Amino acid sequence: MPQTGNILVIGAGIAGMKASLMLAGASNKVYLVEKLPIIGGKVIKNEESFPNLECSTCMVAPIQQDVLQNPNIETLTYSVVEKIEGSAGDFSVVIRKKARYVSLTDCIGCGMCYEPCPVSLKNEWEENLIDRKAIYVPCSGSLPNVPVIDSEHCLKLLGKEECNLCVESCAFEAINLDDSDEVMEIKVGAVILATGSATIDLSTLPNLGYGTLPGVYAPMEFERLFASNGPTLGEIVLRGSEKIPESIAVIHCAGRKEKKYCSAVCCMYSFKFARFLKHKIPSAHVFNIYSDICVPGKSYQSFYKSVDGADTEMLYTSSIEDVKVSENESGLKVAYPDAAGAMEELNVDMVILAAALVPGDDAAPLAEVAGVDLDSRGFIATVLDGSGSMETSRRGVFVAGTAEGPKDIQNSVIQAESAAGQVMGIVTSGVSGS
Amino acid sequence: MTDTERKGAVLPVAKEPGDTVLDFLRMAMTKEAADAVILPMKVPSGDSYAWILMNDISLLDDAVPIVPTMPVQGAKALRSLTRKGPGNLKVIAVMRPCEIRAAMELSKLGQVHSENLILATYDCPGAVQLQKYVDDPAGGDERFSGMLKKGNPDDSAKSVCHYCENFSIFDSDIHFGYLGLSEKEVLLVPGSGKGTEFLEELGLDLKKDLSSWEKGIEEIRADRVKTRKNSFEETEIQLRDIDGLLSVFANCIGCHNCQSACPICYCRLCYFDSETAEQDPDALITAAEKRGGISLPVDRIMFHTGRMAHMSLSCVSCGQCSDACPVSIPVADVFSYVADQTQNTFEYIAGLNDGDPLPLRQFRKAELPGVHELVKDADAEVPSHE
Amino acid sequence: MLMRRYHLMSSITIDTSASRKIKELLKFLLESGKIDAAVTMRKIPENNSYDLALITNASNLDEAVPVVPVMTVNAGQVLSSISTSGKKMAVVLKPCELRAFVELVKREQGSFENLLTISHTCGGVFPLELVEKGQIEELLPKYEKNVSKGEVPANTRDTCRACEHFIPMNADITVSVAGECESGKGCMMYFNTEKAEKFTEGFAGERSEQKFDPSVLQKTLDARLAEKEKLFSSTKKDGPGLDGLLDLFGKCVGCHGCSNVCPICYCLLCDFESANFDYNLPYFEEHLSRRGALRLPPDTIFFHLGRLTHMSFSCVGCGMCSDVCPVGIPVAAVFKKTGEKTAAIFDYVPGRDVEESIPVMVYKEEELSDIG
Amino acid sequence: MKDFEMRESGQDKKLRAKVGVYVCECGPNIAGKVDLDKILADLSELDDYQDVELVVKKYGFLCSGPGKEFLEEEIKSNGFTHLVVGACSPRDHDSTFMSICEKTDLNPYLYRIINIREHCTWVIDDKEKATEKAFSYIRGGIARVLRQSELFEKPLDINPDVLVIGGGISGMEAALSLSGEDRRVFLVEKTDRLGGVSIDLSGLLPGQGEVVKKKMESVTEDKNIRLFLNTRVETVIGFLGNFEIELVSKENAETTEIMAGAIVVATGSELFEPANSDNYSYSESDEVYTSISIEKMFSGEGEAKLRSGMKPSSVALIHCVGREEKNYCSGICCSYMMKLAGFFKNQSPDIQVTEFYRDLCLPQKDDQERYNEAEADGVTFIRIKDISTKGTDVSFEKMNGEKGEQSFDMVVLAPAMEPSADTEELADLLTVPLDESGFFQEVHKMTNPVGTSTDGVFIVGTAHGPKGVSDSMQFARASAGQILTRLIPGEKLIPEVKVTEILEAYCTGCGNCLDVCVYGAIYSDDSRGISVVNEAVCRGCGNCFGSCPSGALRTKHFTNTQLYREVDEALR
Repeated sequence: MPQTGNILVIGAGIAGMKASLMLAGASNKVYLVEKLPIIGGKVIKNEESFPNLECSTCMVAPIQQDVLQNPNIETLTYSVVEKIEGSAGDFSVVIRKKARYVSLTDCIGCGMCYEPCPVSLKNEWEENLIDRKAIYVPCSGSLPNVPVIDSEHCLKLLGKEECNLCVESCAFEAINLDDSDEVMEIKVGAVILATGSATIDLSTLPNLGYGTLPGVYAPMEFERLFASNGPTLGEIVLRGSEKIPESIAVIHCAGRKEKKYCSAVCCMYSFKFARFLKHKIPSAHVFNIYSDICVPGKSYQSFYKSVDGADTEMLYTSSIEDVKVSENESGLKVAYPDAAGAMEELNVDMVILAAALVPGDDAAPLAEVAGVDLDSRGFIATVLDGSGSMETSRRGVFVAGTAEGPKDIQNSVIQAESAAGQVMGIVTSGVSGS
Repeated sequence: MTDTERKGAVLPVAKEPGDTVLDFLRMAMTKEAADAVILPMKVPSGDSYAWILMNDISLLDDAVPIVPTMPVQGAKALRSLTRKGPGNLKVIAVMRPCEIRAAMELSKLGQVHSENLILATYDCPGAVQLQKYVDDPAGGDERFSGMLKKGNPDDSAKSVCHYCENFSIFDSDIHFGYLGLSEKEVLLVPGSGKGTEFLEELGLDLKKDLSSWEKGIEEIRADRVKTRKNSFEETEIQLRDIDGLLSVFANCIGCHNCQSACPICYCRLCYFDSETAEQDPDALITAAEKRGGISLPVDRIMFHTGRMAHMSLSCVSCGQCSDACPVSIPVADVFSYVADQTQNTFEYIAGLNDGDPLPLRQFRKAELPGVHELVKDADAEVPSHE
Repeated sequence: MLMRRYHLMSSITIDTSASRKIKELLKFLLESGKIDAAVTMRKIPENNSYDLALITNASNLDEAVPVVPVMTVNAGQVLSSISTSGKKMAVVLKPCELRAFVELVKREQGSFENLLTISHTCGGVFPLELVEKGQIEELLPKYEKNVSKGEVPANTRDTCRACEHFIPMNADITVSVAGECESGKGCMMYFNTEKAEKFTEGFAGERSEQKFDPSVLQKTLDARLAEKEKLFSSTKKDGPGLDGLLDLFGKCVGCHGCSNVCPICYCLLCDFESANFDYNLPYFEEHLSRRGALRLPPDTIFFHLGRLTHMSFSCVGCGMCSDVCPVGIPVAAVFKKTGEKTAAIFDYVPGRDVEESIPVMVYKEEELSDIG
Repeated sequence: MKDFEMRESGQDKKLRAKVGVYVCECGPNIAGKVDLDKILADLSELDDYQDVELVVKKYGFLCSGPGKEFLEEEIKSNGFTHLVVGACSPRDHDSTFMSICEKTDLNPYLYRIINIREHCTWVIDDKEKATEKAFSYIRGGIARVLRQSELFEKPLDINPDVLVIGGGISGMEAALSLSGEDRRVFLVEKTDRLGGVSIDLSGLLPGQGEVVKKKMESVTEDKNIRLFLNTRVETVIGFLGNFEIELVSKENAETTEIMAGAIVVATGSELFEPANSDNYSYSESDEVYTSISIEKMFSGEGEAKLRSGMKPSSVALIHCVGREEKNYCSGICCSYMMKLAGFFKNQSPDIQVTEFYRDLCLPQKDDQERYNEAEADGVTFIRIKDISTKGTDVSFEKMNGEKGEQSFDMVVLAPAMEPSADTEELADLLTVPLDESGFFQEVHKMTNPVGTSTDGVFIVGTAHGPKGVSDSMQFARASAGQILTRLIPGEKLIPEVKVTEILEAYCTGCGNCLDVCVYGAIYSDDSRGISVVNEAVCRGCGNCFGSCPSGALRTKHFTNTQLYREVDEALR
């Protein structure tokens, strides 16, 4: 049975990239498959990351550059894994490289083709806060800086119109409208699943008013509002009214009751939001409505203490699940039971919900393809051998990052490097053993 | 720093305070409490002195411990001896307080290792300006003995001596005190643990009450502080702006004597002499073209302000730089004035032997209180343009 | 000392003082764009001090005093840092400054390529002490009278009074100041080289073929040689050897100012300041046990011996070293005397000719025969 | 025999240099924004240097495949001594052009990339000004490249073996993940047994207790792991790949010298001393225990009994002991306290268990479930604003301000986890700084939590900070992963090339640079009284460069002369 040093990593977020770099560093060949047109995952969507509020892009861009320039890593963006067969040390994998319609080698990302494109639709990467064209890159500073044509909306590809505007605008003949998907087969010795997670669909929580009340924001929406390369270039303005909010309530543990677990990171990013708001709008009043504070580890509580009282007013509620958000004439009304259980009311312009982290909607199909079990919460399960092993129920297939459950960047990176460490244990012993 | 409950010992009276010191040193060497001493001796031409390390007791007869002028700063002699380590010779060095203070600063820079040194100081009435002494040695000796009697410098002394506050016991191991006392009486005061041990080893009983001597010293210090304030006010007017600075250093010919005479300037090759600071010929002339002409050699003010930036925190205002200047620029007054301010900003006293590291080599969270206010005011004025 | 024979050169007679004439020449050269910059002494009225200046704009020439008995810094030393720029420059140099620069060019420290050298017969300069006290103005009239009469002016630098090379040897343009100019006969400006001719094309004053007649300065030369005899005998303390040296250099404070201002000392880091002269403790302990006493810091006298061996044969006797010595040691006199003695063995005159190689740098089969 | 000159006369010996200047059009990004031909023309007429020949050309995409071949061919055919490329940010293609130089015999450090895209064409709209700026940037670049000197990589042999300090669960896991035929592991433990703290923990997950024992067996049996019990580390000198370590045995004070390529610090942590907090006062005889002593009872005899031998009928479990004093939450106490609650309930079903907590921190996967089970089991959870105990009497204040008093048979305190005793001493030894909580300082909180500023020293387990057993073991495997990629047996290590050197002639050993060197790359050579840079450790950050008053320090590739000449030329 041939033992091969190749490794498949699915998902190019912080966990996927760190695992790939470590494995490539030990001169293994890594196939890094990412479903989006760009790499970087969730972290690059936040302007700054806790606890020391370091600029996320400055932290991640060098890692992205290392991945793109590493000879041992073959990065396949805009691609999905369709089949993983075989067993540890000898998996055969089928990967579908979706048609990008723009050549990765010829295009230099000059952006001349975006403007002429007549089609305009919501940009999901920017949480639909801004529009994008049919030919687009998700955000400025995308890596690789090469656009992709959205075949479900491009008039030419849908056969509606003979539109060639983007092709004509390209000085480098980098656009080829009759590009097609490509399927490739590879042999790998191990697989690491690093497909990340999603936030709960807040519209399923009726009494918080997300989706019906425009002033209620999901956490990622606020992150993009605050981002300097985001839809509003960092200006915090309310949807529709374009007004700068004067009072904001951040409600913790949105969806915790329903999901029956604490998502570990929401307290910290809620405090981060308070710091952002006070920094951008010094005159604003910020409130954090909480029932529990989860700031584990040696450096998180000091950040919480620095925010408490300075950037925000902490309001304790005896039961977070009974918090209700409704509309009133001046904006939003937040009702919550205080320590003694009596209902208190707070009038604010804006509400931000610290939403629970849930498995991505592609988690179940991926588990299917990878032949691995999910845990009770729908995340990818690991073999609970008591030593924190990152191996899944299927030998030779590992998981790392928030695909295994909610965690912060530090633990995602540790899990990625720990999984890579375990893979190197098998592969090297495998290779040297054979 | 005098502290009240400290006690001293009275030394047997001799002709001059200097002779009392020599008797003490002879006694110390015969008792093998020290292997050698460092003392000034007259040079053959008789018009200057040099530091001599000697272990032959007979040579002490020609030594002049309390020396009228300061040809070479004592700290430079100590540096040349102990830069590469303390060695195993026990040596007593008898020098002026500003020389020992300079040696303390150098020990913080790894240039002096004083483990096996007994640093002795004496009450310094001031020192005759070097050129004046060399021109007329006999006159210089006479003026100096006058100063010894009065306890204050006369007009032949260096300008810095007129406002020197640290002319008596500062932080040396042992100190010979005599200013303000009755004729020829010399007190021997321990300044550090090492000093006390050394004196006890020699069997001296330290019981003499020092309060009257200390009171005399305080009186002298009080009016030195006044002179210091006036002198700094004058220098402040001179240095009110860049033109003031330029006019003070107008005659400077860039010979860097002041840097070589300074005990704190320990660099082997001064940055301003190295090729990095040397101007590229084309760049020099392009700069000249911008102004229509430049004075040569270039960068004289840069050299002085640069040297200030590097050493002013350790400046003990010993006045050697003015003595070495061929065109008599009052370099010492300018550097003392600046050092006074920089050292106050860091609440740092140059030359203290309490192991307080150099301000620029340590980081303290709460530092430079004054500066924080400045920054805050500056921030307040600037509208936050977020 | 054999006076050099001079060939026929085109020259002009000067109606005003040498200083003003050279200033006119500099103005002409700057305004005509023939040169990019001029180097000359300058008087700064407000604090009545002098300095050497590099002037690129003709309007700044008014404070220039090209011929003045003051030397704040040896121009040869300064030239070594600016002569290698691509710019054309006219430089007014005293004979010893020009000779110092020649010695530096022999040591790769500069080049004549873009320089137009203007020099003049020199009456000697006053020590810095007098310059700093601002007494130059009062001393000038008496100085100029002495110089024009070929007498040695009083209280100038001792090596200037004893200087017999007061006639510039190889300048492009020479102005005869001493002995001729003020004696009513009007002094001459000689254009010695084609470069001089090329640069001064179109400069006022009709040209005439003249030969420089050194005999006019014979009187000055004899007076200088007599002064030299007096100076050299005064430096002979009671016998040579260490005692003599100790008498002379005993009071040296080791500030090395003499080497900093010496134009010939071009080393970035003098060997005597480097790690080679940094002794560890066993050295001191061993010497102390042997000799009972030793001077700290060590090598104060050894430094002067070292400098003598490294550069004295190139010493041009400009006197800067004595001027900056804080304890007034007659360094210049000792170096000039020793230098001339050593150079004489190789019949070498420092700064005479840029092609003449430095004695210690060249191996000649027949050499030092009188010593062998 | 002819007289020959010891040295040629000065004039004709000038430096001959031939500099290739290639400006990349970068499609419209550069060509479209500046007058490229004017730049090329001005550059070719540059007369700054009579002794330098400039070859000035432009090309469409120098970073494209054909572009790279074109440049390689140009270097070879022209025989350039220096190369300047006017293009994009060094971050994009510095390494691309350096690898092209490596293919020719032009030393890659005699080349410079000048960023005229991000610095000029992308930020200046006025074409004329952008042209002027691009030209002056390239002119400065030429001046600088001419003063650059060749630098060479100096590959170093490495020792693949690893020293692991601390025989707890993370130390053992790191040792087992690293040991192999071609890599020995030296496992040093200061006590007389392996297992550390975790040996007494029955673990949160079923079977976790046995994991520790299994690991101990495999460590003792592994022939590639050399175990040193009752031993401490005396001295550590060296850098990644070449550490010289002295171990001292506590029994017979005998020292052993070992060589290792990397060091894993797994020295674990200790519990905060409750007496240091004025909320809890109790004496030896009171029935007040810390959580670890209860864990020992349960994993030992399987029961937790009072001193009287009786089983307690009421227990108070108090969380967050010392959290205010330490100003951090240890993150796992809530989980293990609820586990202990479960053990007490199994021990005596009708036992009354009350848990007092400030915040419930349940971030781990099955924490919430464990909380729900405990609540279902009848454990009372009281969230408190303030609490204090006298022996087993507990007085507390709830969130709604209600005050309460209750006494219990037994009180169990969950103290915060703090750094182990010899952390400070070991930190000095390894020149690794400590962070504000007193734990070892990781080099980057998020992207490299196991690395430290001293390359080759890694921190795992609770030495890095409070964490559970499985997290500790993941940290251990992550450090093993980094070591497996950095120290590959047989391969060489290439340290940083652009390092700093100290000129012995100028240095007087004052030690300014020693203080500012974060990587401990400078040591003082007492015999010569000077400071010396260890070029294998130096990262070329240049901190020391600024601290030296006499300029005795030179950072290769960034010398003062190079920088000043570049600026002078650019501003002409």
